[in-house]
Amino acid sequence: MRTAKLINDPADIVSEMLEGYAAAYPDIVRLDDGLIVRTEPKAEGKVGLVIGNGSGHEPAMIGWVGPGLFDVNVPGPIFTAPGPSKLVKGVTAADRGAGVLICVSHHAGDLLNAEMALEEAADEGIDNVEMAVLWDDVGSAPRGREQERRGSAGLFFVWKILGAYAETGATLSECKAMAEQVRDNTRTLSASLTSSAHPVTRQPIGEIPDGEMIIGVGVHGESGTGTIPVPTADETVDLMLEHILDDLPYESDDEVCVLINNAGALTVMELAILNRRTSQILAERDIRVHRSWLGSYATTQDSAGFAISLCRVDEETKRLYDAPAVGAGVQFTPPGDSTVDQ
Amino acid sequence: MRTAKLINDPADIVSEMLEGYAAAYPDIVRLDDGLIVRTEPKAEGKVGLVIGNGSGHEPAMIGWVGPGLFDVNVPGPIFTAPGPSKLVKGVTAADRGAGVLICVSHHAGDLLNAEMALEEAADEGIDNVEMAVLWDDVGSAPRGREQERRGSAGLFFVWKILGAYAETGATLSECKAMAEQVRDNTRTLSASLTSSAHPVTRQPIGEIPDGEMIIGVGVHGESGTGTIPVPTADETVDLMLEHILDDLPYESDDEVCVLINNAGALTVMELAILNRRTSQILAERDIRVHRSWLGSYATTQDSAGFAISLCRVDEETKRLYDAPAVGAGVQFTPPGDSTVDQ
Amino acid sequence: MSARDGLDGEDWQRLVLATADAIDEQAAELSRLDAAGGDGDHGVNVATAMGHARRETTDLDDPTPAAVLSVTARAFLDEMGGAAGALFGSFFRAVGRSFNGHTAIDAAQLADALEAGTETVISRGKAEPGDKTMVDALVPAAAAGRAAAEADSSIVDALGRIATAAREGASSTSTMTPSIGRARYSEDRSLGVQDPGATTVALILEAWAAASDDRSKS
Amino acid sequence: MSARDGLDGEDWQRLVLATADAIDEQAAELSRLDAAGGDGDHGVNVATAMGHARRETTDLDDPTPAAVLSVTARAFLDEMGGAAGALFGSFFRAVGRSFNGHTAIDAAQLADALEAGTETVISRGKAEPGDKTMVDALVPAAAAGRAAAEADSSIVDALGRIATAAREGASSTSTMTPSIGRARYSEDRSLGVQDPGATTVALILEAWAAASDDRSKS
Ligand SMILES: Nc1ncnc2c1ncn2[C@@H]1O[C@H](COP(=O)(O)OP(=O)(O)O)[C@@H](O)[C@H]1O
Ligand SMILES: Nc1ncnc2c1ncn2[C@@H]1O[C@H](COP(=O)(O)OP(=O)(O)O)[C@@H](O)[C@H]1O
Ligand SMILES: [Mg+2]
Ligand SMILES: [Mg+2]
Ligand SMILES: [Mg+2]
Ligand SMILES: [Mg+2]
Repeated sequence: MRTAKLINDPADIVSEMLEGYAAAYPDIVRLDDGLIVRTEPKAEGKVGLVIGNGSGHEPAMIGWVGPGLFDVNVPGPIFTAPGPSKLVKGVTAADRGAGVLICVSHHAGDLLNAEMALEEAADEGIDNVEMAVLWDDVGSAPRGREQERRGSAGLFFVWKILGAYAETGATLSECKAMAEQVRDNTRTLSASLTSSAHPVTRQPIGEIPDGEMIIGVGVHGESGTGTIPVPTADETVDLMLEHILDDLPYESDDEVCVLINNAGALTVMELAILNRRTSQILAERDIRVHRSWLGSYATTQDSAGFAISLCRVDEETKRLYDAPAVGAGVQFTPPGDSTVDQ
Repeated sequence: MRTAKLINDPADIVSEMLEGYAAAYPDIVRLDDGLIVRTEPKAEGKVGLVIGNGSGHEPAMIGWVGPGLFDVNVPGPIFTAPGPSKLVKGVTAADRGAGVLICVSHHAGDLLNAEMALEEAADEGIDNVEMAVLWDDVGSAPRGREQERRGSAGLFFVWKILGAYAETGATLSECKAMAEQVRDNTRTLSASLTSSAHPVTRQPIGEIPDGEMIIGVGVHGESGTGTIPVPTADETVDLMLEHILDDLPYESDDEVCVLINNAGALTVMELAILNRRTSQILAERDIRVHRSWLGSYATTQDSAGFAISLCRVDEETKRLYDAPAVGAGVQFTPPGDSTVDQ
Repeated sequence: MSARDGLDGEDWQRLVLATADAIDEQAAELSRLDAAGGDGDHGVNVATAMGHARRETTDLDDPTPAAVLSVTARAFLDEMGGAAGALFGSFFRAVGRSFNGHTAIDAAQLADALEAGTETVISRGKAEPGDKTMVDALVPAAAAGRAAAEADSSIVDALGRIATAAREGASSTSTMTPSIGRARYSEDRSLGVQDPGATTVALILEAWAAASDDRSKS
Repeated sequence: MSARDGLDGEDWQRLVLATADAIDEQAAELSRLDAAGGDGDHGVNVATAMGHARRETTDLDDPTPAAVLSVTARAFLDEMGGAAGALFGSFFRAVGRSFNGHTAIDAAQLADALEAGTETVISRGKAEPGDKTMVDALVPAAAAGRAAAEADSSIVDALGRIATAAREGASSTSTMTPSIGRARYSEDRSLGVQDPGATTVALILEAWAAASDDRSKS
C-alpha cells in the first residue's frame, strides 16, 4: 500500500485540490468560497440540489456538479462531512427560487451536520429546504433495517436520476420523493483487495494483506468482517450478486441499471471481467440491463476495490437516467445522440 | 504493490475483458471476433481509423472507439501489440470506402506489426491503407531525435482531433498529415510512485519503493533512470513542466490543451493538485489553456503514476478537439451544448 | 476577581489557548488511538479545530465567556466537520449558551453548562455510556461538576475534579467495544485502546483545570 | 528416408511438438530471465505461441516442411504479438518459405533457411550482434548451419552443431547490456542475466536437434 502522496502541505490538500479541479473545468464548475458550483447556473424556478460530503472520494462529488446533476457540492475535509454553516452557504448558492434539496449519503457525520444545517437555515429564515437521506449498502445492515444502511457507490443512480428530474421543473417534495424512490430500488455491495492510506496522516486505514479480500467494506474503508483469500472474479461476483439480488429482491423481468464502481486502484480490465460475469448472471435470471457503467465514480483514495450496484428502473426513471448530463467527472450522452458530422 | 488480481484464468484475461467491456456499452461498441468496433458504423465515404495496441492500458484503447473517435481497436495480449493478420482484419472492419489509417503508438512491437500488416494488406490486394507513427514522450529520447520517442498518454490529443477530423470527410492523406501535425505539437512526460504487477505473471515490472518516484517512465513501466524521494506536487510539476515547455518549446501566446493522465492508481485529488500548479505555471508564462482533462485515459495497470501532456492548438485543431465524441472510456461534450431541459 | 469568584472572558480565552497547546502536543497520540478503531485522523481533526479556535478567540473584541465558547464551537462545527466536529461543536455551543449573560463562570454555572453540553451530545449523537465514545468522558465529568457545585467548590477545585473524572472516564473506554457512530474500521484492534474522542474530552478539561489553576496561583 | 536424406513434413511436425514441450518446461525460467531486464512475460508469450503451433501443426492435412513452419510462424505472429512475436514469426516464416517445394530438408537447405530467417530478423528488428537479443543466438546458429552444410554433414549432425552454437550465443548475452527494442525496464538488473529471446532460440534449436536425433536412432 502506497503511503507517499503527490501533494504539498497536507493541511492544504482539500483547498488545493478544489482549486486545481476547478481550474481544469472552468466551463463546468467554478470554486466559490470553498464550494464547487455550476458555472452556468440552473434556470430560475427549478429546485436546487446540494450535496455535502467528506473529500477523498473524487471524482465524487466535485465531479458531479453541472447541468443535469448537482448545483452545488460542499466538500468537507478528507473523509469528513462539512459543517452546518458551509452546508447553509451551499443551500444559498443553489437556491433558484424553488427550494433546495440537500442530499445526504447516510453516514453519521453527514446526517448530523445536515440536521444542524436545516436548523441553522431555519434560524436564518431560509425555508423551503429539505433533506433526503440516502443509503444503498447491503453490507452495512441486514434486510429489514435498510434505514441503518450506509450510503455508497450506488447513490450514483440517485444523483443521476434526481439531477435530470430537477431539471424538468419538479417541485421540492417531488424531488425528495424521487430521490427516496430511486434509493429504495438501489442495492450495492463492495469489496476490496487493499486498504489505502489516509492522505493527511499517511496512516493505513485498516489492513488487507496482498492476496486477501474483504467483502462488505464501506466507502471509507470501514469493515467489520474478516478477509478471505482473493477468489476468482467469477466467484467474487457470484457471491456478491447473490446477496444483492436477494435483498430487494431483483426478479425476472425487472429492468436494472448496473454500475461496477472502481474504489480507486482496480484496473478497468478487472472491472470489465467482473461485469462480464454480472451480465451473465443477470441474463440467466431474466433481469434486463438498461445501461451499465464501469469506472471510478466514488473512490476510497487508491483502494483496489469495487462495488456492484443495481438500480431497478421503470419507464420514467430510465428516461431520466438517459438524459444528458455534464459533470467534470461524469458525462451522460443519450444513446443515439452521438452524431459528429460537422 | 498489489500482485493479486480479480480475474479468472490468466490465459483468458484479454478475451474476458473484451467481452465484459462490450457487454457494458452495447450502444457504443461491439466485440467482433476479438476486435472492438463501433456499434453504429461511420458513414460511408469517410476514412476509417484503426489502432492496435497491447492490452493492459484500459480504457485505452477499447474505450476510444465510437463516434468521433476510432472505428476499430485491435487489442493484443497484455502490453503486447497484436499481430499483423489481426490488424488487417481491423482494417477491413474499418473500411468505409475512403481508405483506412492505422495509428501506431511508437513502440517496437506496434511498429513492426503495423509494417507487416501493411505488407499483408498489400498482398491481399487491400490498398488505400496508410499508417501514422506517433510519439510524444520527451522522457524517451532527447530533442532532435523526436522520431525515436515512444508514444504515451499525450496521443490523447491525436486520437481526439484526428477522430473529429475523419468525421469531416477528410481524405486519407489529409488524416495522416493531421495526425502527424498534432503529434508534432504534443509533448508528454510521465512519472510514477509505484510499479505494477504484470497481470498474467503477477511479477512486478520494475521496482519503486514507497516514498520514491521515477520521472520519465514509459507506458509499460519502462525506465532507464533512477528513483528520487517523492517531491512535493508543486516541485514535481515544476521539474516536469520545465522539461516539456522547453522541448517544443511552448511559448507565450501559444494556446494549449492540457492532459493530466492517471497511469492507474493515482487519486483524482493528486491529479487536481498537480493541475493547480500546471495551470499556475502556464499562466505565468502567458500560455493560454484551451481545455484541460484530468483522469485515467491510458493506464499502466495500477501504477500510481501520471503524465503531463500539452498540445499546442490552433483554430482548426481547437474546433476539432471540442467536437462531440462518444467512447465508452471518454466522452467529449462541446462547451455550451449542455442544456438538459426536457 | 479571583478564581473563587469565577472565570471571566479573558480567563476563558486563556483556557482555550491552553487547550490548543495541549491538543497540539497530544495530536499524534490522539491519531494513534484513532488508528486502532477508526481512520487515524482524530488528532489532526481536533488540532485543526483548536488551531482555528486559538486564532478566533484571540481576535475577539469582547471576549465574554459565552463569546469565547461560541467561537470555539464554530471552529469545531466549521473546521473539523464530521460527526465528531458536530458533536464537539454542539457541546461547546451548548456550554457557551449556558454561559450566556454571565461575565464570570462559577462552579454552579459550569456544572449547568457541562450538563447542557453533555445532554446535547447524547441527544444528537445517540451514544450511551459504554458505547466507547466521548460520552464516556463527558458523563462522569458533568457528574463531577454537579457534585463540586453542590459541595460549593471553587471553580478551580471544580475543574480539578471534573478533569479527574473525565480522565477516568476516558481510561475506562479502553476495555469497551465500539457500538455507535460510523461503522468501525476494524473492531478487534480497538480493544485495549482508549477512545480518541473521550481522550480529547479529558485533555480539554485537564487543560482547563491546569490553566484555571495557573491563574489562581498567578 | 533416413535422417541422412533429410527431415520430411512429419519429422518437422515432431520437431515442433518437441519444441512446444521444451518451451512449456522452461517457460517459468524464460519469464524469470525476462523479469531481470524486461517485463517478465517472455515464457508465457512463447508458451502461448508454441501451444497454438502444437495444435495447428497437428491439425495439418498435408504437413510439408514449409506448411509446418508456416503454421508455426502464424502462431507467433498472431498469438504472441509484440516485437518478439513479429520477429520469431518472421523467422519461422522465412524458414518456411525457404523450405518451399522441398519434401525433405537436408543440411544445405537448413543452412539456407536459417540464414534467410536470421536476415529477416535483423532487417526487421534492426538489432546487431551484441545488442543482447535473439540475434546473438541466431547469427552463430546460422553460421554453424552453413559450416555443417559445407562439411557435408547429415541434417542430424548439422542440427547438433547448430544447437550448440545457439546455446553458446545465448550464454554470451549474459555479459551484454541491452541497446535495442523496447526501452528496457531497468538496464542494470539484466547484467549477468541471459537474454530471454536468445535463450528461446537456443531452446528451439536444441529441441530440433534432440528430436531429429531421436528419429535417426528409432
Ligand atoms: N455518535 C457519536 N456519539 C458520541 N461520540 C461520537 C459519535 N461518533 C463519533 N464520536 C466520537 O468521535 C471520535 C472520532 O473522531 P474523529 O476521528 O475526529 O472523526 P471520524 O470518526 O470522522 O474520523 C470517536 O472517538 C468518538 O469519541
Ligand atoms: N528489435 C529486436 N531485435 C531482435 N530481438 C528482439 C528485438 N526486440 C525484442 N527482441 C527479443 O524479444 C525478447 C523479449 O520478448 P518478450 O518478453 O516476449 O516480448 P516483450 O519485450 O514485448 O515483453 C528479447 O529478449 C529479445 O531477444
Ligand atoms: Mg475521519
Ligand atoms: Mg511483454
Ligand atoms: Mg477518525
Ligand atoms: Mg517481455
